[in-house]
Amino acid sequence: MNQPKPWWQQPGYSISIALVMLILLGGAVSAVYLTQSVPEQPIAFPHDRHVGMGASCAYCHPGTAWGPTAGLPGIDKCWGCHQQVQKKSPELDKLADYVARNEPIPWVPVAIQPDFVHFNHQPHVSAGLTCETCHGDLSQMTVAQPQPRQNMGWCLDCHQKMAPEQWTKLSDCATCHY
Amino acid sequence: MSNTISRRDFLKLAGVGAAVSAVLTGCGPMARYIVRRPYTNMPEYNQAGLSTYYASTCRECPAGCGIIVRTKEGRAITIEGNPQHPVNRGRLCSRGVTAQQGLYNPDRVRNPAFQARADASRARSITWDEAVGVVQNALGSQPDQVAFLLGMAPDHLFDLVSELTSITGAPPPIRYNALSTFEGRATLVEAAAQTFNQSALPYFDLANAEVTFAFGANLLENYLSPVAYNRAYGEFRRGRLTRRGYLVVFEPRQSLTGGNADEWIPIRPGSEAILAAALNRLVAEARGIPASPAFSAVTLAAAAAASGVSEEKLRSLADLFASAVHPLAIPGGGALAQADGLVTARLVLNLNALVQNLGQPGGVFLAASTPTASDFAAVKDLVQRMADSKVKVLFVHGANPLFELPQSLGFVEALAKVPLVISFASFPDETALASDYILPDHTPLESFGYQRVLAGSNRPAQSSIQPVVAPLYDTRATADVLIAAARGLGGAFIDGLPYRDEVDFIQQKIVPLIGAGGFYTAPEVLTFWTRWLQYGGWWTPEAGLDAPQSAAAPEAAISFAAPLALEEDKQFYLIAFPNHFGDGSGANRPWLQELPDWMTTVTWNSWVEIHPKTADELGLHDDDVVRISTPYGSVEASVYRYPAIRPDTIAGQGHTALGRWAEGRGCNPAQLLPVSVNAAGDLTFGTVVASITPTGKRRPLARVESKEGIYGKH
Amino acid sequence: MAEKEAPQKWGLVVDLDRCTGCNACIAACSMENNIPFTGEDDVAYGRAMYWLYNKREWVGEYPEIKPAFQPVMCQQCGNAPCEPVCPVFASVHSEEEQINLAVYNRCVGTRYCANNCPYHARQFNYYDYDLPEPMNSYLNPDVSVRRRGMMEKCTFCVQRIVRGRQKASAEGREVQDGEIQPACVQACPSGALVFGDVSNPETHASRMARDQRRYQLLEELGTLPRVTYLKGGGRYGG
Amino acid sequence: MAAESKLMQATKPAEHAEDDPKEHLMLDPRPREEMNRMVMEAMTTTTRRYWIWLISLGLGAAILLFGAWGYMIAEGIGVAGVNRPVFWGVFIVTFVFWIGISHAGTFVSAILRVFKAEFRRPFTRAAELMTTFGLAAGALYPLIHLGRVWVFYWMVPYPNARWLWPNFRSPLVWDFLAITTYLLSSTIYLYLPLVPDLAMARDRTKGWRHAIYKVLALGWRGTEAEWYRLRKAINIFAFAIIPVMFSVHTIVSWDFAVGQVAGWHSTIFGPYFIVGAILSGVAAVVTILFILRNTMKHFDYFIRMEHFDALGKLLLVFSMAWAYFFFNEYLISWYGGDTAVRRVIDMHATGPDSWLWYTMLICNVVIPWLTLWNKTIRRTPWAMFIITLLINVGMYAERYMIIPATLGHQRFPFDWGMYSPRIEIPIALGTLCLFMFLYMAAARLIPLVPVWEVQEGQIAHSMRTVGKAQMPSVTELEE
Repeated sequence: MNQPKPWWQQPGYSISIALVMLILLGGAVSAVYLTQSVPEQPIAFPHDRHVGMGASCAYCHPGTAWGPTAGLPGIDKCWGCHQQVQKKSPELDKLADYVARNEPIPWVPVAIQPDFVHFNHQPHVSAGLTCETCHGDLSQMTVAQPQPRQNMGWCLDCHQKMAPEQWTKLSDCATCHY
Repeated sequence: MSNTISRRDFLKLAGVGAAVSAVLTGCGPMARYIVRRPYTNMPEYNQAGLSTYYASTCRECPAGCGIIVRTKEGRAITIEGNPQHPVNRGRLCSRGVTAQQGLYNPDRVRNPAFQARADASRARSITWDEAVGVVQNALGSQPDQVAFLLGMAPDHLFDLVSELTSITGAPPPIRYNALSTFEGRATLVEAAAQTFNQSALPYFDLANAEVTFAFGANLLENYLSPVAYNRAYGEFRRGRLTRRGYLVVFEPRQSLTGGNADEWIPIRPGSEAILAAALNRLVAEARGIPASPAFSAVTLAAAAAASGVSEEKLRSLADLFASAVHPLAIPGGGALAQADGLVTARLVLNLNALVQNLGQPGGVFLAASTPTASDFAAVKDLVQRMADSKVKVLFVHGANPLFELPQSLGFVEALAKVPLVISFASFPDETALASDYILPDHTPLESFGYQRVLAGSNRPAQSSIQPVVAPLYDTRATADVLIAAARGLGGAFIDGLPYRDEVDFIQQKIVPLIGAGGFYTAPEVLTFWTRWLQYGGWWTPEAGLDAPQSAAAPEAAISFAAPLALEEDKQFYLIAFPNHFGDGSGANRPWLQELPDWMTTVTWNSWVEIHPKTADELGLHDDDVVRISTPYGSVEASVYRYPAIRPDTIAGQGHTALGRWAEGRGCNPAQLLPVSVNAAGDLTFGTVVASITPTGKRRPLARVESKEGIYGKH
Repeated sequence: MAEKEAPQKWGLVVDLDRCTGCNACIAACSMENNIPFTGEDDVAYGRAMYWLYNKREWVGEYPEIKPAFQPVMCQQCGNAPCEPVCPVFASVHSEEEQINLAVYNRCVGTRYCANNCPYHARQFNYYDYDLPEPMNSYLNPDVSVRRRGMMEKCTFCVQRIVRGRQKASAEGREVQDGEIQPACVQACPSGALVFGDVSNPETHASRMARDQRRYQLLEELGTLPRVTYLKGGGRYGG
Repeated sequence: MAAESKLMQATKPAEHAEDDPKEHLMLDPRPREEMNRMVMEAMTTTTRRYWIWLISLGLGAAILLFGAWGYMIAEGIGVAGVNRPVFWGVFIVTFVFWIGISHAGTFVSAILRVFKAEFRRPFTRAAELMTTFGLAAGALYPLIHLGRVWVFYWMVPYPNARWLWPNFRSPLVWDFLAITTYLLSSTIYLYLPLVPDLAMARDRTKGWRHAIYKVLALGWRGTEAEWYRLRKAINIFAFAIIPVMFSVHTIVSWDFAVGQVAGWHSTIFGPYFIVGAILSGVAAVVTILFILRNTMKHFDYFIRMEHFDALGKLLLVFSMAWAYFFFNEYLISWYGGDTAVRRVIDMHATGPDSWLWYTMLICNVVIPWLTLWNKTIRRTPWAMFIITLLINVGMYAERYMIIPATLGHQRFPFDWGMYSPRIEIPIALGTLCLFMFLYMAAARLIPLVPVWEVQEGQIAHSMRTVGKAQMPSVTELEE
């Protein structure tokens, strides 16, 4: 009898391992694609340029100060500046088209919570958190990019570090889920 | 290929797998499939994620409760009571809180249409310009051939139509709603006019009363202003530190009010008048007041014999009433829907006069608003005119006569003789489907208006209605349609109706309120209008209603009709009663259908209540379908063995149209009702003699209670 | 045997003497909390989704018969039987609010909690109950819409509690008595329901909960309910 | 039927037959090679009828179980009959039933092995196989029952991004752990004694069977050292699996007993469930032995009247034990006088499901007590088949009474509920198909008789002459 091959080189085993790996990999790729890739926006909005010019986040997303959602600017707000600041750019032409048609811009949200998570910006902003803490450094992005691994453990981790004395409240399920 | 995977590669892949699974186990939502549209022009008061609140008025029944609607991103989310409103003080009933299911009902009429009386081959959608043209032509026809039938239409629309008809000289609009019949509203007004010499609805201060006798008045369900009376009931029971209120209810079938009473006196239907007379006499004797000669002929024995209540019981009840500090007697509902209902109402009001509680805390006041509802006699008259082909155009708004009116009245046949029927219904109800045109009005949560508080407020009040959401569909306010059409006719209409549109009309109508001593005022109408919308209406800061100055007891001796005789075990008194669907228009609210009936916990269906003893004698079991026949018609319904009803009485509640949740459900007791009226013109539905035939079918009722647990049956 | 004590916070008082059994609480609760209606067949089969039901029992015999109404909702037990049995902490005690939570998104649907609830206050989503367009417009975005296979129950309108607390803290003040009201309490026409912080002896709810008519539902089970009932009836002049 | 009556004749008159030492398998030895051949033939012989059964059972499992289950996952639990307040229905009933069935293997095999009951030898494998497949069928139910089965893994303790662990206070987690432990250990316990037989089969087959047995036999050669280790391992497992078995059904009973449902909250539920499980399990072993004996080649040699007789005695004892516990449970609840509990037991006897309650008593008590004392009946296979089937019907009814019938009548009569199973019926039948399918397939894949154990027994048994009498004697092979 020949020296038998090691077990992982025998066809049955290797095929099953390959299958398992393929499934895992497929799941991983689709998961990354579905949650971590940057969605295509109707207008490739250059956050970096706006932030770079010194626009504060709350100018366009003012809801953070008093409400749960930051809010998206309507075309009025965009046009408020851009009808003065006329610059040739295909993206700005798109904006002009929306304004001309008086249509809302169908933004695709990037930082969004599932329906069963009731996130409220206001307490976080009141607690002194900056936007970059969660949304990343927008001065380095054009369109907003999803931040990796923003999951429940990430929330809890921060809650524990930032306000250990309020852990009872901040780890309570009903703080976010109801 | 796999053979080439080295151990090293394997570990690498495993590492990827681990990273991936970390993503998978805590992955976020799939953001890329959600598109978010900001407002093109976001109103400055509206912030995504935050609620906006609008004050308005509930129009699920005519009571006029103040509501506050919480909206988010232009959607009406929840309806809450207006805490400042004098009728409901922040409280609401089940119909009020489910009103969004009317607004967002998928079966709404979405655009004006030539309905062609359900002739699908000719039916088509029309534009509003065409629609206004149709209305204009209709209004231009000979005035005495135009009729308006309004039901739950808001007060401003009623006022507008009244003005319109007064200009043309057409008969005034008829405002009829099944609820007003079930309350005995016309009888109450007439009794108040005869007793207090003032034509107004009485307001009963239940909250401050100590002993309350209710004669058929279903205070807690559908009586004039149910939320106000519910609120008062709470105070009546536990609002004072001293004494708990004591409630006695006289009615043959235990209603929710009877169920909450300390004593429920199951009297024979039709014996209310003699019973009230006997109590009058006993109370007068106990208080040492000379009794009116009208009661001299009444003997206790006769009252006891007629009503089935023992003489001792009557005596002790009279003593209880006479010796109480704040006694109160309330007539209403089935007690007034008798041939001698007006007498009953007068006698019960007179009981209050005997114990001198008029204008006292816990006594009787007169509501501030002028009653505008028509009685059943007026409807009968209209149907007669229609049947005689004297009506060429019929406008219907807020009413569903095909459903609400007794079948024996012949409305169907009469309607066929009207060449042009225009319905302003928001929902495809029976009448709308049988009309020529449906010109849908906005639903109440989309419209402007005002509503005079019916009888539930201890102060003069007018409630404002404003849209809380933009109209969902291509509907138009009926007031706008009428104003546009009428002004289009020119002539007298231009001067008679000097209004641009509905809002202009309302603003002109509220001008008198500016200086009327409300809790706010304003220098000019537009500021006043803003506040009026913001507060949900107008009312005075202090409670205060007119009290009746004097009371006139009946003078002449009254002769009492004996209650209808029954053939033992064959015939029964039939009592029709409304439940939380009100006049039936609530039936297309699925949550109202899902709500259990108060007493029987039955949902989604109609039933007939039979005392278990009677049911045993007839060999009827729960859920057996029986046919109930009266001289006027018959319906089929499932049996509910109801332990709180007189054994010689049965009671019963359906729709053939009105959308997916109402269609084909239950039966319509209006098919069983007579068309006779009492002296005040109210329908005498109180005693109808019915017979029961088992059909051999079974249709289980969807009840929330466990039949096994409650009644011990499997 | 010392009665087990547990910290308290929110409490509900139901005055059965005021309660008329009008069911406005059920309707208000359903509209606030996106509770689906199930239809005739499912109601008949015991699948109505009321978070709060009105237990109507008959007292006495004709003609001295009357219904005894009792609104029963989740009693938010301090020692809740539903909590230890859930394998995944979907039924869990809120240490902050001292109520029992039903964490919908964590629920795997064993329905053990529902069996173990002596009040039968928990409901199960037997299907996905989709509302036809445009009726879904009235769904309250503050409350998750539950999918099939999850348990749900009365939460004391925790969304209103959280909203009220956040509002108060944003304004730098404590929550006032009566500021936070669940939908049922807000609607109740006769004022039979009173809600408040029962850890504070001065609130309206605390004062009512000490009434001599007080009792708790199945208190012999030691569940330490946070809902207090005040007996109805009583005598004239009493 | 003809075969049975022939058997009946062969066994008559019973008392004389028993005297015949040849009647005992252990004293009726056959040459090793012949016995091996017999077992191999039994395993490889497939008839047309076998294939028809196997395919239809497989289809039955696929459609009734997995098809219906898939439909239920897509639609929601609403297609099943559960409602409020009967939140647990036939799924949990069937779960408990299968877990009960699965007790037989361990009981028959491990306990009888530990106590050296020699009659166990030919059917330990058949019983162990029941354990494994019964568990496999039963373990599906907690999953089927879940409202959201797609997140069942949240019950598994594993580190995750949510910082959440299962609730170790929940009996369901105990259940989950106990059942997985039991499934694992019973599979190993099935496998260990199988190894020498697989090696035997490996040496006598060719083709695909050979390939499978080669892998499964783990290179068994039958050396003294291997035998020594195997015996040791089996011994350890036999002792170790007994507490696992007791704990599993105790924990299953705790699902109910730790709850505060009136009628569940009872200290006796643990032993009551175990006894019930053993009763139904042993009954199921008899049922299966009857079927095997009638369908498989040469099995009339291995399975004899003496086995039915011995198992019948066991059944009688357990039926009595069950009755004792039932009486205890009933009496204490009734005497305790708690209104809610009283109402539950009243409803058991008088409620809409009371016919099941009487069925339970008749099948579990009346029938075994009236029949099993009689040796002729015990030695009549078809009679035993019917009796044991009825015992399992009775035990199923018992679980039905405990679960839906109790849940339906709790503390508020206003809330009582009626329950009628809907999709539960096809799914329950589907798992029966699955069980039978697996069993039938396994019967042609592994030797269903532990040949080496039988042979070992036959070597140990011999007839000795003591004085004038011929006496069977057993040599201790293991210390």
